[in-house]
Amino acid sequence: MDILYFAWVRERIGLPKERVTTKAATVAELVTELRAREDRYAAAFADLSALRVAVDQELTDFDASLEGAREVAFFPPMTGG
Amino acid sequence: MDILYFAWVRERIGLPKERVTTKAATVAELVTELRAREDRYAAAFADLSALRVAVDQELTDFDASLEGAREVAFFPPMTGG
Amino acid sequence: MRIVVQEEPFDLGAEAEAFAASRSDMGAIVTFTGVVRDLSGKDLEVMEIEHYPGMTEKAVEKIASEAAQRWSLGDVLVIHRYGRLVPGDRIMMVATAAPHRRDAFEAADFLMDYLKSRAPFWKKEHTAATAGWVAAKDEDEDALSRW
Amino acid sequence: MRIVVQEEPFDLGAEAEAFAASRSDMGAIVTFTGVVRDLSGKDLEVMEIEHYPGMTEKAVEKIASEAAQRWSLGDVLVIHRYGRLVPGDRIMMVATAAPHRRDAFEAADFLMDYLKSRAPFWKKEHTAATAGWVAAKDEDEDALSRW
Repeated sequence: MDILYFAWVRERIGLPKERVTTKAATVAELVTELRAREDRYAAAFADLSALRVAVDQELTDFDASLEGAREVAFFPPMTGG
Repeated sequence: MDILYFAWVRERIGLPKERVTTKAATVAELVTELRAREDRYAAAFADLSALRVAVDQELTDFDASLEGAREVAFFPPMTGG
Repeated sequence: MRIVVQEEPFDLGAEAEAFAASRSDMGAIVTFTGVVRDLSGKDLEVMEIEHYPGMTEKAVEKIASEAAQRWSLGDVLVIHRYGRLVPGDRIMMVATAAPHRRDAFEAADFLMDYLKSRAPFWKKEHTAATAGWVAAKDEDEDALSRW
Repeated sequence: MRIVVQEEPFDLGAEAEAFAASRSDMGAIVTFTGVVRDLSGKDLEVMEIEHYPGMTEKAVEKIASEAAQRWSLGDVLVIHRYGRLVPGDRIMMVATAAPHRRDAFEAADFLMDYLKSRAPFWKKEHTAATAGWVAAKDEDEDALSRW
């Protein structure tokens, strides 16, 4: 599964994209795995209310299932327009 | 005093502008004078709710004073834009 | 603030570009353009627009000044044509520039509502067979109470 | 419906003109243009706009389709840039064409509210001394509840 990071999440973790192998069933479980990896991940995922998540390029929430997911992206609230 | 007519008021009365000498103190008094002139005036001024009036190029109402007025215009509700 | 009342066509693209270029310190620019169309479905050939020279310019300036007082605006443009137009012709445009988008949107919306009912223009529709003055709509008068 | 996500500048005048010309049967055309400006007053040098290629196009299309469902529209245009912009540069524009002006205004306003909070763009402000991500505003999220 590809994991993408944008804006300050990308900067804090230090990379825009990585491939992970996971058995996480939901986004929340994936976040728990990522947090446990290294301090920079723990820091990036410290406050989920400051984060948004997209699964296969569709905005969703942290309860979302990862079944069949190929791409998960984490980023701060969007500031388009 | 110049009196101007626009849109169907102009068409009904049959002229765009005329100069009148009047002692009318208000627009309403002027309308009474005009109505008494000829049928085409009576027809144009039959229903005041269908008309608007401007005195010296400022939209106003039929109670408005004509003191010092140089130009009075009668027309239907506007349809700009 | 620029107010133009003219018979000639205007160039929407050039006007929008020039308006936006004049104030690069404004974050939001809204334009509205009105186009002649056959609303009645009776084969409109000509839309004749009559106006009240002298009063028109004053009335439009008053409306634009009112908008500039109510909202934080950097600039306002109003162009309104008169004369004989055909379907597809652009009748008029307004443009607003503001630091914030809500001001730009609301001011443009306000300008349109007021130009519709408070600027001395009258429209007459000509088809091959008939000609008739467009009646003001109650909803256009009611729209003013939004502000 | 046309959606453009690009790094290059766009030509506001040409886009507005082409959009209006494509649908002469629409009575009302609204455009909104967003311009980079120094909101913070700290001498903005560069506004860097990051986006999520692939998702951006989908998200914008979804927003535009939603607008087309809610309002009676003849056409919708959305152009949004990414990359490094400087104050005065135009970031994005939307245009709506509709038979009636209220639809054109509301749809453009709706598009802006949703592009602001639901399209995957992020802004970073660079001054000579600092760089920082622009925080989303509560009021931008709250604006969605208007629709």
